[in-house]
Amino acid sequence: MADGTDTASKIVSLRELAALVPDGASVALGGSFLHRGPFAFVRELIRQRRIGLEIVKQSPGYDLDVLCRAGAVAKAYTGIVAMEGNFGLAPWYRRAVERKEIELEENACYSLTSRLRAAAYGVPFQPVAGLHGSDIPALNGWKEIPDPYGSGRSVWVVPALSPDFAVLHAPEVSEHGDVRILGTPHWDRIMSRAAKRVLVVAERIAPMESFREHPEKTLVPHFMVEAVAVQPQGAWPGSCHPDYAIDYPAVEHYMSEAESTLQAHLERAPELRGSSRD
Amino acid sequence: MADGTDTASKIVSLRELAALVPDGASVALGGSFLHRGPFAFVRELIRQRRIGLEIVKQSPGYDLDVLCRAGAVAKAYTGIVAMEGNFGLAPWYRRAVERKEIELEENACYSLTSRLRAAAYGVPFQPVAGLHGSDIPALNGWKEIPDPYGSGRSVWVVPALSPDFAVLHAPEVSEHGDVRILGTPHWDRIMSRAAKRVLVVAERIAPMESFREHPEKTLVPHFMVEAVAVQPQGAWPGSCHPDYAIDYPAVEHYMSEAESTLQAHLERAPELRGSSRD
Amino acid sequence: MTEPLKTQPLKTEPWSPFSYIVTNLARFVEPGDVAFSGVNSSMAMLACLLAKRAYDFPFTYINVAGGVDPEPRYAPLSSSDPELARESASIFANEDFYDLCARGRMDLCFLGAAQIDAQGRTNVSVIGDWHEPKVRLPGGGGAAVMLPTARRSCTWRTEHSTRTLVDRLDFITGGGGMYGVVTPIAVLVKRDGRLRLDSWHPDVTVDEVVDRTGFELDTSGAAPTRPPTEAERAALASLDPDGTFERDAKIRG
Amino acid sequence: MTEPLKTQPLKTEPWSPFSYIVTNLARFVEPGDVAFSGVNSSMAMLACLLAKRAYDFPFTYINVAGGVDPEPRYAPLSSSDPELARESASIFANEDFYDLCARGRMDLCFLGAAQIDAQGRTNVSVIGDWHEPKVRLPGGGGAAVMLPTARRSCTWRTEHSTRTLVDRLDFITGGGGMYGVVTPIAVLVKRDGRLRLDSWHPDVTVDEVVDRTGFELDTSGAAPTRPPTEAERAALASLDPDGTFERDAKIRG
Repeated sequence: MADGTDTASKIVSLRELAALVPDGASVALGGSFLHRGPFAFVRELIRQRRIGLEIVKQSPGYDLDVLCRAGAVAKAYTGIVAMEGNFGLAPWYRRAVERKEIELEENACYSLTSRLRAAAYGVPFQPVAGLHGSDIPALNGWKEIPDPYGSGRSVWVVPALSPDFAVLHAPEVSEHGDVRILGTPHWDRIMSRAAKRVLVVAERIAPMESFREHPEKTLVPHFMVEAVAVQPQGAWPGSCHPDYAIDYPAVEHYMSEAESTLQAHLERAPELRGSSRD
Repeated sequence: MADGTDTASKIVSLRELAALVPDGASVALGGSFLHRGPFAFVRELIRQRRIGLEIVKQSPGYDLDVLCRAGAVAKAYTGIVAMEGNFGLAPWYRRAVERKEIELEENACYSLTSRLRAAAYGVPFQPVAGLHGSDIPALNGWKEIPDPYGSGRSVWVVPALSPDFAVLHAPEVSEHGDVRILGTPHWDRIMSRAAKRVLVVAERIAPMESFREHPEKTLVPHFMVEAVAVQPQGAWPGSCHPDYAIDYPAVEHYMSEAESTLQAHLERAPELRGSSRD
Repeated sequence: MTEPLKTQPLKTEPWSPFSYIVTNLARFVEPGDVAFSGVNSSMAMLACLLAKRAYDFPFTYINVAGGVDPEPRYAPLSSSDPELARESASIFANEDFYDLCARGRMDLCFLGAAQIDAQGRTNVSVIGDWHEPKVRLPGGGGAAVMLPTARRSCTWRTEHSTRTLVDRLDFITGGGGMYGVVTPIAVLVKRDGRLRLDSWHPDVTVDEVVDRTGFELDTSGAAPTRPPTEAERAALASLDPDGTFERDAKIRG
Repeated sequence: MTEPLKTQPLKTEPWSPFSYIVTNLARFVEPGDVAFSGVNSSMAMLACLLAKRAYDFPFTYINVAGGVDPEPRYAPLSSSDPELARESASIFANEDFYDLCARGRMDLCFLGAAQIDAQGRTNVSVIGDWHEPKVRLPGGGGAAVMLPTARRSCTWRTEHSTRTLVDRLDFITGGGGMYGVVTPIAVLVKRDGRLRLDSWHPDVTVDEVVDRTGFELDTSGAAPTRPPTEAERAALASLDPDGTFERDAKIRG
């Protein structure tokens, strides 16, 4: 396994962190829509010209969209994709699907979660409630299994999905790599359990003492985390609770169709200020 | 559903709380071995002469043993049963099984958890990793299902189990019934999600403000909780972190074979001191 | 108690399509409900917050920000904003509220939809053929699982037309079917497996509603929609004090 | 580095059966391991704590109290005591460590056993027929799932006899099979699917070990067990300063 038991040298630069993910890797991204996504990490993947990625996320938005805009994506496993707020659909993702530039596995958020659960629980498939009457199961070739205990019910089952990486953005980590999320963890918990390797970008390192005082708040224990980069404002232009809210003007700028926008947007990013990227 | 949305009148006496559980009910008990079990609640069931109970717990000890000693149990769904420390086996449970006074469904802790997961996830069955080569699945008539996605693996699946009640012991609740556990929740989380109704015994009511400051530490939100009794020392003779440790002399006294011990033990219990029982 | 349903109110101020949708969504909340609003769902978020402020019965509001009966200082632009967990005594995260719904304990789910058919089934996936999309929509999200498992699901469309209320969905994202639908001009409620007209906006006619609906609409027993109470009006005004949500929604009746 | 394995040590003090078991269990811990001890497992708890104190390589110790690399002030009597989470930076609860094991990411599991067969399979359920029990034992616990899914599982018996190391289990609680077994007189390690003698207590003979084992025991390549290092002795002494654990264990060699 990716050895997270050695706590000595887990803190790396954002550049080093992104360099761990090769072309073609499958990557689960934490957060939801414009909230607490590993967006600095995603931009760094673009700067490093990564291609062929498979993105796994129940509710992506900006992250999947900017990766599609940069041509970095081969396939997406998603539940619901949108920019949210008043920004509507994720336009570059939308076009990438419509032009068949990327492959899409459309899920319910919960069926994708169930695929991750199967991986986290070490079983080949996971039953999912609901889905009856939806065209989605047939689309994906999923199987329906009758209850072997004679209830007369049948249930859809989905196959295990273990992404190569889960990449999470957190407000706080310990020096050993323990990950603390404040407010909702969105889907980060199950992603961290299902993925083969866990990478984290954090706003800051919080004192060990605070982790020992509130161990119940730690979402991912250090031994499951391979490497951490510290990047203040790393979820920009999204929010990172409790530190900052969505930067709506920056999102609006991103939404501009102009050819030069992507480059300009990438150059505005907080990870280019200061030295934390390196 | 058991309506926990009305937060007005959730605090009841221990006697009233226990009176909610009828003869023959299936009851999942929180905690593990001598730690943070709803032991005052269990004793109150005995005082109220409840019979025919089905006890669901991955790692019971004192609670299942004292219920067997009082003749309150019809069936037990368990993983591992012992007194722990140096007390060894749970003697009255052991005898009840050996004399066939109670029915036993022997589980692995994880297969019982998986039965609860199926109930919590609204599916008729749950796949469980491992179990291969064990005599337990055949004992229980469980089914093995081949992976319909062609991995060639097959997996044991267990049927959903939704106890009538989950009864948890917590150090702290809010006045609305939010439940905070400090340290490990043991199996309390999945029990609270799988059961039809959730009852709680707490050491104390903590200020609303502290719940709002640390909402991440709340294991069960108020709307899932039907009723709460406040009973200091309610996990005696076991521990309740962070308030008190195991009372080993009291456990040793309990272990005495003398006919009069059960009554003497029940009379020593903290819930009989002060007025909180009523 | 407010005025009886059938009494024709005094004409006061016009009822904007925005207010009509939010208010009538809020009216689906019943005492004791566990009610949920998700991502990308400003209208549903506002409806839940309105119900909390305008109705004096207890219910539990949970949302995709993990909040349980939160006390947000304001209604955020993003319906998954952390503000929606402010003052919450617990964090009820995504796995938890989906499991709650999956096991049949969610009373009321608010879910978005692009197309809705007569059975209340929804399409949020695609306009055109799934494999040859004209418009790729947000996708499965909550619908496919929550629609068949929630006790009641409700949705809204800001456009009432034969493009949105359709005879045949381009794709069935969510089976099971909505219990209630609110548009700028009507409230539809399911009875015997089909959406029927429950009430209509006082400014339109039943015929107009029928004409603008893509499936056959039973109107028997329907009545004009009860106008907003003072409490509902005041609650919505407090949630959208400068009319930003109303302007951004750009709804035409 | 301590002394080379094959060097016969100077006879120092006798090696008590208690110390022999705990020390040799600790020696199963390898650098980088995620190692787990469960309920009802004082020996395993002490072994993990000993390894933390005596060995200078990193590994992660998790336990049934939710602790991750805890710093208990003392070794508690109950191996699921909250003391085992003291100073832990996270709480890794039961569902979490079982899932970890189930998905193949637990490197080393310490699990109790009543009977062990040549394949390392265990019975912790019953003496006699399951349906007509002579002795009802604690039951399935971790074994049935963890034995087949952990990378390595190890156990201990405080009695080395044909009643504990058996040719035929009364009931197979855990398939998959132990990687290592420590008794008061020997260390068995699995090779090619069978437990073989890896080393024996310097105070007994190989013949005695073979005689007291209920299944056929391959002894080829075995050697006397390396005596405890100073670090191991000191670590155990610090964990059981007044000999309470040793006395309570009541182990005869």
